[in-house]
Amino acid sequence: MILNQFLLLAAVLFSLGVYGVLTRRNGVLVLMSVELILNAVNINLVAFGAFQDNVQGDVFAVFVIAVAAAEVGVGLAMVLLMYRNRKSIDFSEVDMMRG
Amino acid sequence: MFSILATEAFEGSFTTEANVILENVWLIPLLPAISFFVILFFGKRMPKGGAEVGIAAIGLAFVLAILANVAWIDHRDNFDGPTQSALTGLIEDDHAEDDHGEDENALGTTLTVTDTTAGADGVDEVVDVDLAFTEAGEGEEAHAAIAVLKGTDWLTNGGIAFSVGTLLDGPSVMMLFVVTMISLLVHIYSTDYVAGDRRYTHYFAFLSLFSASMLIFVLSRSTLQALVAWELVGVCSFALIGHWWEEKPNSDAALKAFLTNRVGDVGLLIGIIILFFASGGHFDYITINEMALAGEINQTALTWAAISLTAAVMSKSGQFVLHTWLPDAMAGPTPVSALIHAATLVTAGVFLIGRLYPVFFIGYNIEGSSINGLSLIGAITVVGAGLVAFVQDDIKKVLAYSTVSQLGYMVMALGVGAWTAAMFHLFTHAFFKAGLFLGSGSVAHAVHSFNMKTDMGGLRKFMPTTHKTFIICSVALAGVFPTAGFWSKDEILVGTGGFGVGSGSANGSYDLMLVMGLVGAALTGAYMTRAIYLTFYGEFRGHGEPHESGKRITVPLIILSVFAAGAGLINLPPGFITGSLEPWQERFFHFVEPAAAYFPAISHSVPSYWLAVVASAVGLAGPAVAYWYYFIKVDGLAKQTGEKLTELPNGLVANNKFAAAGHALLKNKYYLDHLYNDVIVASVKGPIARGAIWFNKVVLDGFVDNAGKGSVRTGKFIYDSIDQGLIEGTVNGSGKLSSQSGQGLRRMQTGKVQQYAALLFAAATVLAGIFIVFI
Amino acid sequence: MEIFREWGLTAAIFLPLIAVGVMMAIPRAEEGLHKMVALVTSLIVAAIGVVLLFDFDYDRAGEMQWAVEIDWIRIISAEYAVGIDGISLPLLMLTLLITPLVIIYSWDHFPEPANPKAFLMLILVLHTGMIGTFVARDLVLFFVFFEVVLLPMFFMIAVWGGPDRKYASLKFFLYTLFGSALMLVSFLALFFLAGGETFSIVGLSDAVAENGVSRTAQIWIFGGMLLGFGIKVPMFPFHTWLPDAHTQAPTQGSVILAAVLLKLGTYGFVRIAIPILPEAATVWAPWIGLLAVIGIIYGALGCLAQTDMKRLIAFSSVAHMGYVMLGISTLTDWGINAAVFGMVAHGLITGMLFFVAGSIKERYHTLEIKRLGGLLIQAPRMGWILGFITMASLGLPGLAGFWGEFPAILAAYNPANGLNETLFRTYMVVAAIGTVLAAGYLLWLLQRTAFGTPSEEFENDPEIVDAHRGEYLAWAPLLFLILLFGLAPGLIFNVTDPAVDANLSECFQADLGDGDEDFFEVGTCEREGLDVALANLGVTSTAEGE
Amino acid sequence: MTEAFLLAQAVEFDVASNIAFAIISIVMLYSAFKMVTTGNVVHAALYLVIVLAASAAVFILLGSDFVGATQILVYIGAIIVLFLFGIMLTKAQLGDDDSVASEKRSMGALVGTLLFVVMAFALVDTFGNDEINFGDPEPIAFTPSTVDASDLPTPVREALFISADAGEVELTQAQFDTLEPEVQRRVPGAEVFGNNKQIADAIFSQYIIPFEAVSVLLLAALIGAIVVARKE
Repeated sequence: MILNQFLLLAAVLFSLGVYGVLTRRNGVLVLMSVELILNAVNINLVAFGAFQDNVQGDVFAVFVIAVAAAEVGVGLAMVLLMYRNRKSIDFSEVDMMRG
Repeated sequence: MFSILATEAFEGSFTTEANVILENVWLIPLLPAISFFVILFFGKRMPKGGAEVGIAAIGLAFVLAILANVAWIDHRDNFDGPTQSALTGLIEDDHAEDDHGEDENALGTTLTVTDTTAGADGVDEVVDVDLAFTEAGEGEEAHAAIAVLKGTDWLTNGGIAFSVGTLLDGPSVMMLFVVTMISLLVHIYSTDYVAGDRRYTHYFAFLSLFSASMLIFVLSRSTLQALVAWELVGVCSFALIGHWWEEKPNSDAALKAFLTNRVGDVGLLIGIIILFFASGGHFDYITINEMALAGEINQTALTWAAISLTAAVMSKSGQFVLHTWLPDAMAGPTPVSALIHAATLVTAGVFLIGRLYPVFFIGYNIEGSSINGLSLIGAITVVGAGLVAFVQDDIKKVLAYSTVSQLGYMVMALGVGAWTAAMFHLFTHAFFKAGLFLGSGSVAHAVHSFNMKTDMGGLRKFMPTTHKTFIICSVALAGVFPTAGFWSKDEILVGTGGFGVGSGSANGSYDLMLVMGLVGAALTGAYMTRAIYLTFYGEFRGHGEPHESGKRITVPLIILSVFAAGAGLINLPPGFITGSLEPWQERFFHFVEPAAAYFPAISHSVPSYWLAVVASAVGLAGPAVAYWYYFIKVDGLAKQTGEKLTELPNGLVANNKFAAAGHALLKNKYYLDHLYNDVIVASVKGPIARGAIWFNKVVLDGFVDNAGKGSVRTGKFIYDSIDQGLIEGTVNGSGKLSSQSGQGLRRMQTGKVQQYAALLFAAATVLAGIFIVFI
Repeated sequence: MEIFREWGLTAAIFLPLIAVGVMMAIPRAEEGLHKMVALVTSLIVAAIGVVLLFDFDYDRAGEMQWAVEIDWIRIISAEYAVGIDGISLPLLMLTLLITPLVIIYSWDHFPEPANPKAFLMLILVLHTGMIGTFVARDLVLFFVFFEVVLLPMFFMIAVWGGPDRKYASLKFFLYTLFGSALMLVSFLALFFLAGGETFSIVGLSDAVAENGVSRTAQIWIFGGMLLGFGIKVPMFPFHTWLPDAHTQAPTQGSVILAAVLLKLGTYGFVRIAIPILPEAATVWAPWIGLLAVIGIIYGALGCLAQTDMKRLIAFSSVAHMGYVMLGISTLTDWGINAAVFGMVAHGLITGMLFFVAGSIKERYHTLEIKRLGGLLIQAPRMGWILGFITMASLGLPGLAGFWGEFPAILAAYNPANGLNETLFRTYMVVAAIGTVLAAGYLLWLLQRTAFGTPSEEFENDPEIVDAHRGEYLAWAPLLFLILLFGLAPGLIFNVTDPAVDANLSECFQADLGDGDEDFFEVGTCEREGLDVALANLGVTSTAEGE
Repeated sequence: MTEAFLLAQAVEFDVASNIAFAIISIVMLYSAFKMVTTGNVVHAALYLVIVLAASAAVFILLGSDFVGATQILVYIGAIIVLFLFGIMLTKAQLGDDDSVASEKRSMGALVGTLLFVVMAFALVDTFGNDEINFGDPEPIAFTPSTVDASDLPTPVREALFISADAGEVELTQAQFDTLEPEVQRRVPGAEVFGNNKQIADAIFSQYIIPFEAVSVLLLAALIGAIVVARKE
């Protein structure tokens, strides 16, 4: 197996994740898309680990999984907060950034 | 007794040392060129407004041209010096056989170097025309006509220097004479004709430049130089056709002339470029011609070059479909028309073919075909223009279409391999066409109009000299024996070799061309008869009291009509005269047709009495019919009813649907102008140009503007949202500010978080891409 | 003389800057003094140019002369290296000529808001930038001068421009800055990939050849330069800043812009992009050629649709620079010679056109073509001059414009080895057709403005007078040179040819008659052998006058 | 263990693993695509499960079975459940989520494609056809021991010239070292020093501080989530 097949797979996954982040209106779905991105990263890490024949890649993948869990937790909490305040989790209506 | 003369293949092409006059012919164009600047800058302060300078310059040029002709006649037969050929360098002349061995130079090119002992003789010898004539009599071995080539460096490109200079041989020396003579007469004529014009001085300045450019053109030694002169001729015609530019139609006509010529020039450019590369980097006529003849340039290249150059000729020499500017060019002053039609502008195209004849000869395979593009265009032009000339009311337009038709003859002749005939026709045509134009100018001078139907008629009583000269020139144009037109036109018809006339013509049998030529001859006579009737016969239909023009107008007319009548005598066909006059036969052929390595060995048809009779009969039939219609029917009816008639009220056109349709077609000049103006020009200037500008505004500018707006928006976002929004918003609470920022902003920034994220991602990606690619 | 050779070019570059310093010290009210200082400076610089013209060794036009090399910024190996050869000489002379003429032209006709001090100072700064660009032999130096030009021009348009000046100046500025940024990236990439040792043009050229910069990298770097220089040229489709800038700029700005600034881009191609990256040039050449011919046709069509004289002239620049780019894209010595000639010719001719347009605007207060007319009646000499330069502009043989167009078209017939002949021949035909369109719009312009009778609104306008002395003084040299170069093109070709040859010969081996074996096989005769043989025999001016 | 062994032999099973990879990646990409495009939120969550499972399979394919297991446990087991909670708590329409505006979609597609192109270019440009080499033997630890010769696998006996009826034999380190790696693995008492052990070693020695940091992060996230989501 060549390294690139994993990396390219990850690249597609990453791009799909980005697409999701950019297009989905539902906050939960946006978070899910973020998970895709993180997964793509994980695949890369593991693939590089295998390529280099060491375990650093695996170690970091595990860390990423942990961080992802934390991120989902906080993210979902924010979505909940948003839902509670606005009765909607439509990201396309989020315009607080406009100031 | 008739000999088939096929030009022999010669070795030599040119020399750089000859008679002092032949070496310095560059003076001839220089004189009018200087005169142009002198008149332009100082003309207004001169007593005669600069006309005197112009006449003096062109007069001097005329004298020099005559001297050059005389010198050439001597040089043609007596030159014995060292000659060269572009392909083999210096070669020995004719008979000398004392080779001094072969020199092998560093590059291995073998050259034969010869001491020439007889070199100086040809130069020092007293110029003796008679001697020259007798020497070349029958039975003599053919003697090469060695061109005189002079030049100096012009520009260097690609490490090669290119020359500018003069190439003097038969055709150019003939053109020198024609151009300077017609130009001189036109100058003299103009002093009366445009007297009192507000731009008298400019007129003469441009007349000088016009002559100068044409003289440069005929003396050019290379295609590049010819291109320069060719365009200069064009721009002078632009200035002169548009002389009265206050009126829009005049400047329109000038524009049309220039633009149509420019279309053809594309062909010229491409033709020159093809020849340049096909010959391995040469612009020189002689080199190109020699290489073409020696088979050094392949047939495909020559064919493409010939086709491209044909386009140039079509526009410049008014061949069919690109001729439409020529009749419009009548907007210029009449003497200019005479100059354009007789000696300068339009003949340039024909001369170009003559100059690069090997290219056309081989490119179109003239020797071995019975039809080719060149002859076909010529033949169509002969008849097509002749027909249109029939329906014109403006006397100058009749003559203009007549010129187109006659140019058709010349091109056709070149197309069938009758080179000499074409040049001879060019020569004779110059005289009678100049005479006709100047005559029509004289008429217009008297009646202040060019419209034959409304303002002329019966002028023979008022203007006897003009009338007589006009008749003589018309007869010559119609080709009636024994005027100049007869000899040249007959030679063309023989040259076609159609139906086996001129037995033994080896240039192929161009049957169609012969037929078209005969039809054209009949048409020519007919429309000229019509024009003469409408102008000089019947009742005077104009206003006022016409009177004969002054001496400065009539004298040129008389001179031209003399030439129109007699110029044919210098090229009587062989066998036509015998005895002590025999050396006078084929003089034109002998001195004008190049007999050298740069000219193809074309076969010459043998004159045919039979064809001459047929042609004369056909040529007279046309005028006869016209005579019957106008002089008998119309005139009779006019006298009967006492009205001023120009056509029969119930003629063919009125009665017959087809005739009416044909008439409309001719009246509208085959609708070509509609095609050009309404379809091509209008669409380019209108929708296409507007489309381009729309593209510019909407697509290109739009892209840039939006990019600009986008950046502004991003900046605004950064300022509003991050700077103001985050800090202010956190402090004061976003509610207030966001409600204040209003609906307008809301609508502008529909993007929200995700759009910004998209921007962020895109920007990062682009940056990453740049990084990846460059690092 | 020796000291002059060493310091001449440097003096020419920095004298205007010193003059700017002097002018800063002079109070604004002293207008006469300002004018004198500016004029005298530009004349001194021009005088240096004249000395240079005489001192220049034309037999060695292919080599750098008057070369100076001093360490400048050692840490990035940038040098202060200047010098000129046959390619830069004509362009440098053009610059040295145009600036004094512009100052003379401005003498009594400063655009509103009148502030001769600032205006002249900007012109002098521009002068420094333009001279510097043409003589720089180091990429960093080149870039600096290239950018120095930008700001004065921006202010000239933004302060003294027409009603839409803000938009136009900003567009001009951002567009060119964008191009410059990419150009800088290209330069840096080149520097690092070539070993990071030198910014000298010759050094880089050698380094690229030796160090084997990857083909892909070369192509990308060339692409960056293409954008940078192409925007400046301007090439289709990056030309949209030009009509706006020209229309809004004051006459003086338009003249300098057209005459010199546009040449910086094409000069960059000839001097930097192609000699350093010949391989990439071959890859890009068909695209450059394509954009060039599109520019030719597109510019001409744009002209036909214009109603404003200045805008029309601006669009005609797009078309004319298309010929220059076409010449460059052929990568042959004919083409590049044509390009250099075309640059000079376009500078003279279009500069002149803008001068005349400015003068017309001054008299009629409008440049709307349909309101003009009858210039030949009201101001006959100006009308004739306009006629003369339109003729020159449409490429009439015998005037300078022709020698920029024809050889370029010719070169397209037989481009350098490795380029697609059929493609370039198509370009040739299209470009040749472009000459017809050029004649079309220019004659149309001439007809509508100069011919006919003046419209009623201007018929008895006392302001409309013939050209005055300042205008004659400024125009006469240009008109004379247009004619001179038209009649004796060798004056430029003979200078540029060795330099172009020297620049190209290492990269391309495409000579006349090369390639094309299949089509015109027999045509490649032993030209060289013949020439040498004739020369050995002492026979001159025979075949081509070698 | 056996899996790790098999994967270690992956070079020989290249074809098989490539086929496996193809199937996994197709499933994964299809599900990912559906996930980001489907209108139904719950479906999206289920597609996400498939994607995560597939990526776990990829990890296993790459020989990192520990990561794969973690993936399944943490992601599929915990995070997805969190998501489903989120969906339910926010009362998002369980059916159609929303119709994404088309310009937004094209914008996203553009950015995504651009991103992919750049990455793909970079990857192909950089790594070309570099192979993942599974050939390097994992370190094998051996404890000298005494075994019955009949219990030894045939290859081991042949390599060590021990007949099947030799009875009790003592295997020494020197003997072990002469064996080929494939054979070594089959010697009783040999222990393949595997992936999991290495990971554990790494985490708890080299990366102990980051590990602790992650723990704190998780705690902080936990508290933070509570604080944020807590009703006032």
